Amino acid sequence: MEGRERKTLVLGVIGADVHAVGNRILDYAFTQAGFKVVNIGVMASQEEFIQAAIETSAAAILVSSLYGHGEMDCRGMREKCQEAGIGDILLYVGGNLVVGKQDFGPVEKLFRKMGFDRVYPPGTMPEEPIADLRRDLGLA
Amino acid sequence: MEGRERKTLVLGVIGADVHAVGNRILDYAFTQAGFKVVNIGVMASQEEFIQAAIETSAAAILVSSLYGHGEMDCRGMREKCQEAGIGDILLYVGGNLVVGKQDFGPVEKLFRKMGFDRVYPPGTMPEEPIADLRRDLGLA
Amino acid sequence: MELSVKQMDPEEFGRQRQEVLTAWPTGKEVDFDEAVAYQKELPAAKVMAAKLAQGKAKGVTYAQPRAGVALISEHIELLRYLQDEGGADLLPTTIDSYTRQNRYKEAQGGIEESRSIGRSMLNGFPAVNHGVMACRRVVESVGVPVQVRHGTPDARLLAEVTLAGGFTDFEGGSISYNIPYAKDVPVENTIKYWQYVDRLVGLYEENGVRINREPFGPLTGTLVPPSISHAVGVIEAVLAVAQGVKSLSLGYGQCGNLIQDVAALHTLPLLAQEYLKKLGYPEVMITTVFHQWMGGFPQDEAKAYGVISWGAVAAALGKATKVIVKTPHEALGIPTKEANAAGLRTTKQVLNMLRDQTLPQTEELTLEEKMILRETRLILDKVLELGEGDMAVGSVRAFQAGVIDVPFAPSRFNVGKILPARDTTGAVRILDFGCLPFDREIRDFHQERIARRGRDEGRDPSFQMVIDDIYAIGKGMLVGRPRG
Amino acid sequence: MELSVKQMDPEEFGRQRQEVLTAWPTGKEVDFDEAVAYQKELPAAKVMAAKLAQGKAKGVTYAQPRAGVALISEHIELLRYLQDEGGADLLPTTIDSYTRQNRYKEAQGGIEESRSIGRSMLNGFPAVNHGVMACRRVVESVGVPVQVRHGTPDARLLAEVTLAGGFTDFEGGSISYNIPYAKDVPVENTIKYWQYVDRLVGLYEENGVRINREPFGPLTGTLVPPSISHAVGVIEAVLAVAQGVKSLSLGYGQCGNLIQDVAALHTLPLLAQEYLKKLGYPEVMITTVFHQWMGGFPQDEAKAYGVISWGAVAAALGKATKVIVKTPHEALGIPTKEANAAGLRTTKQVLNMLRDQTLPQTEELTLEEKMILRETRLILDKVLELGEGDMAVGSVRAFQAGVIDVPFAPSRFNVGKILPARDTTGAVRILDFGCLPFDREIRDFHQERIARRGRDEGRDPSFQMVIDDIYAIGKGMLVGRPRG
Repeated sequence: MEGRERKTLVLGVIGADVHAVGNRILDYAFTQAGFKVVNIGVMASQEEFIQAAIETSAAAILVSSLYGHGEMDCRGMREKCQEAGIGDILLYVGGNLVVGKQDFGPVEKLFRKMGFDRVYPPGTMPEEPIADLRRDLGLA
Repeated sequence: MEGRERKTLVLGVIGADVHAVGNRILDYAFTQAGFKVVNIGVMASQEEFIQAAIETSAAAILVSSLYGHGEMDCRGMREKCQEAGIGDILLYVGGNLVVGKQDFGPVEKLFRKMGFDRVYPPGTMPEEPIADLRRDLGLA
Repeated sequence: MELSVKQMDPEEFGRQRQEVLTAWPTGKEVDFDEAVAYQKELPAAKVMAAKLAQGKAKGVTYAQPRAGVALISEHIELLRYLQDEGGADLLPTTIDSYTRQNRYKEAQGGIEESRSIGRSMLNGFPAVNHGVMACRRVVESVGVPVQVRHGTPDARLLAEVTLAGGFTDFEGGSISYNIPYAKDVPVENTIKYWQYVDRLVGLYEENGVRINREPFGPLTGTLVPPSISHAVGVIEAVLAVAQGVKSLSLGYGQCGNLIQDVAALHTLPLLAQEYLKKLGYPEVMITTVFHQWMGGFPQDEAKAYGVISWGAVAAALGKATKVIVKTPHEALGIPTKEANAAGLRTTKQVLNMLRDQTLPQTEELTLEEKMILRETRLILDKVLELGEGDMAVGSVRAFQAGVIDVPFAPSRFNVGKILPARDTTGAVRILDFGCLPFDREIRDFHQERIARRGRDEGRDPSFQMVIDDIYAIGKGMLVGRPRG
Repeated sequence: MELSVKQMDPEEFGRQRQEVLTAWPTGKEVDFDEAVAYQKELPAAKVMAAKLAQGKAKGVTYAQPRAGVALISEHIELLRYLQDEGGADLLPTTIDSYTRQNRYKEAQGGIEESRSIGRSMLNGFPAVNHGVMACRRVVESVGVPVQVRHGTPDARLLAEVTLAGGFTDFEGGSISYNIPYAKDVPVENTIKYWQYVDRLVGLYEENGVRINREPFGPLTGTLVPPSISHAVGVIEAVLAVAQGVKSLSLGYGQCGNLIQDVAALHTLPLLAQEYLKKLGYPEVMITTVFHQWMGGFPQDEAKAYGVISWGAVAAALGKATKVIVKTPHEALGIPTKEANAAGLRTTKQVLNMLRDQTLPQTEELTLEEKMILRETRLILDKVLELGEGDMAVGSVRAFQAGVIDVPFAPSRFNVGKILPARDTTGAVRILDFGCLPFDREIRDFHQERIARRGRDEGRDPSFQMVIDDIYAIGKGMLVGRPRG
């Protein structure tokens, strides 16, 4: 992405979740991949994600959730983006999104229905969302 | 069983099976339980079991099979007993009777159909056939 | 109230208590004298401190799972299953993440939604919302001691409700439940919150009821050098004993190198005893807790069983008093009760097979022990120096100064400058010391070990090496080697 | 032919060969020169000796399953699955029990019945019945070396067919595949049968094809003291090298006590080298094989994973060249391919995590090594004495005299007087020495260790203690303690 303006991403861990390790790795990996990462850290509310995205004119919001409450924490996020005037922003989500071991199919469906553009299962390596993001932003 | 004549059992491992450890333990356990054990050891043929039973006027034949070929090795044993004139002898069988992990229900059915009076799954402790034998022989 | 390691004065405790017990309606169910009477009626088999003392004397290692769901009867069913089908020696009640942040309203929402959709929407048991009587139903439904496990910076109300509810062990501490579990809570605040909890335990003690306390050993669970978690454990032990706590389990999270893990288990109680004595506190019962691998797990269950077993081996050979057990579903989030019981059975098989075996004392083990002792003492002595002899004051200043620095912690009160990495044998060493008060000899030791790994791998030590280490176990390795 | 350790003369070999190759129709498919040419075309990745040499140099431990079914395409599918889904580094072809007894007609019946009912009625792959070309299809279908594993007292035809069929490793030996696998076959006979097999391997070697040979280490797999299995391993190594074998894997079955198991792995190759040198044989490549727990397994899969992992730990810390892997179905008979692959993945996870860790040399380890070395030498020196310097003759006489005595063996040519039992740390000791040629010091050592256990358990050592030990692992323990 030399010579082009670097795209900005907002990265964070939603809700009451304090898992900080993956957040540090994603920050490093997306930065290495040439993105400008605005990392709002752990325990971030929907409002904090959206506020940060507006302030930095971000191209995408990347939500992590590792503790199983993702379903409750992410509900209505797309609608809040719309209200805030960034209804078209790319919304990615990944992690252990629900309590317990479940087939990923229905979980993906659930979050797609909630307005997330891409949904990743536990154990996804950073390379995958990086490639998707390049594709979705037309950088590939 | 003090004061009564001790009942005789023929014990052995059938077919091309060389598992000797369990055989030694069963020998010890049935002897401790008051039976007279005629142990024909490993790699015993149907004929050897039956011959030993006739020679010792045994009350029961206890067949072990640990290596998965039990189904082939045990076929026709009840008929051979009938031909030899000991058609009513108690026939017990136990061990890993078929190749691979299978539900025990169908395996038991198969061996019961072949004329075995009692069929034991892998991992049975000696106490169980000892108690059954006492019951079947009216010693309990 | 000014920060100090000293015992809280009764007035301050009473003032806070009023506030704490009115923060949520169930607080008014707490009646201390009645709670003491209830606790005294519990049979010894259900009292954690009694059972731990027994295990310590016999030299056995107990197995304890993690478990908690939103609704009471489902939670009881889960614990019974782990006791009966998993053979758990000790049981937990893991608290949900909303309760951990004192967000009782959201927890209530989770309870109601769980009820209406028929599956747990919470990742634990919201004990405050359920209240004292519900906790007692849990305790009465099982035959072994039950401990509260959580991750709550301000656990004052949770402690009041659960101890009145018959739980006999309470996990956590001012640092171990702040730095890895919060983003914005000053260490000074959590020390005060946890002095309240410890004082409450002290009050039970003074009334003849022994509650065990367990600082959370693994911290962030990711490449934490033993001396850092040991320093935190000793500080929390001192803070607890100062408030009247008499029974402590000190924890440590598996690093993965057997020698280092056994050395850590050997040194942890020694250090706590040493500093308690040095600071003039009475002798207390100290047991050890070993946490099976706290980092990323392989998704494949067969591989996960290998990781679980390796943790059980280290716990057994290191003679931990108890081991906290992982499950074959670890990589996939909260496990089913079947998977949880399976992890327990695997662990117990290994513990039983190794019950009579130890890791003999060797030069390598002695060296690891020596390094852990020296490093931890350097940190603790600096903490005391910064606090002018006061461990509470010193702890706050130590975090400001980076004298204690927990890798990968979310808290902004943690300096976050140190960088750990594995050496070529998988032991956790330090790549960047940040502001740790280590001398030349210790620094040389760490650098030399990491440099040897760099040479083995033909690359310079860097953050990439650290990332490789974090992913390693999930990919079936301990040391994150470059491909090839 | 008179029994002697010396190399078979070519005429005798030729005479036997005619007989062997006409014992079953597939024998005529064997064309030695064509087979040599075929073997020479195999890529290095499929040649066991080459791969073992590589692993030994790198210090890694390879994982190998057991596997074999009746029909060719099902067998290939099984091996591919274990390679691709289990990550097997080396593959086996386990031979069925009829073939092991040279009952090719019954094996044929098993093949036909398997075909008609659609599931394997045989507990292995009947390689002789399938013939040379079928074996080559197997070898060509996978990417790693394939070994023949069986339990055949007279394996001459099996060796001819499978080595012509492209297998590059052949398990077994005159004692290890007789005493635990037969009831009525004299040791003299099997020595001669196996001299044929080893001579055949020697002929391949002289024609530029290296075949690895592996005496079967665990013998009866039940409480076998290391010195007894080591003595057998060294004898079979000497007998093999005398016939021209140049690459040997020596095996040992896990006893369960880590120190004893690591000591056994350390001493086994040393003893073989020592006696080969002493008897004037050339240097050969020696690698080690560790067998995960060969005794009874727990029925519960979670517990079985614990047992499997503990075996993997001992193999890794003892730096075995390869480990033979058990499965979570072990207690239930022959495993499904999924269970087999799961056992492999658990094992590989542990091997990888421990790859860079060793058990440091300690006093206890040194003592165990010393005892194993002394005991094995006493047995082997007595064997040589009985044989007037001839290991073959001495072996026959040693079995007659009970100088070698394998516990729980079915063979009537084994005296069967010794009785092993565990000591209080789980190490296998000897309760009744039978006619073992052990001196006072060794006897005192064993007796003292077992007496200590007796005191711990408040009972006199007896056969009941032995039975308790045999059942112990299945019940989740290593040492069979009385209840209570």
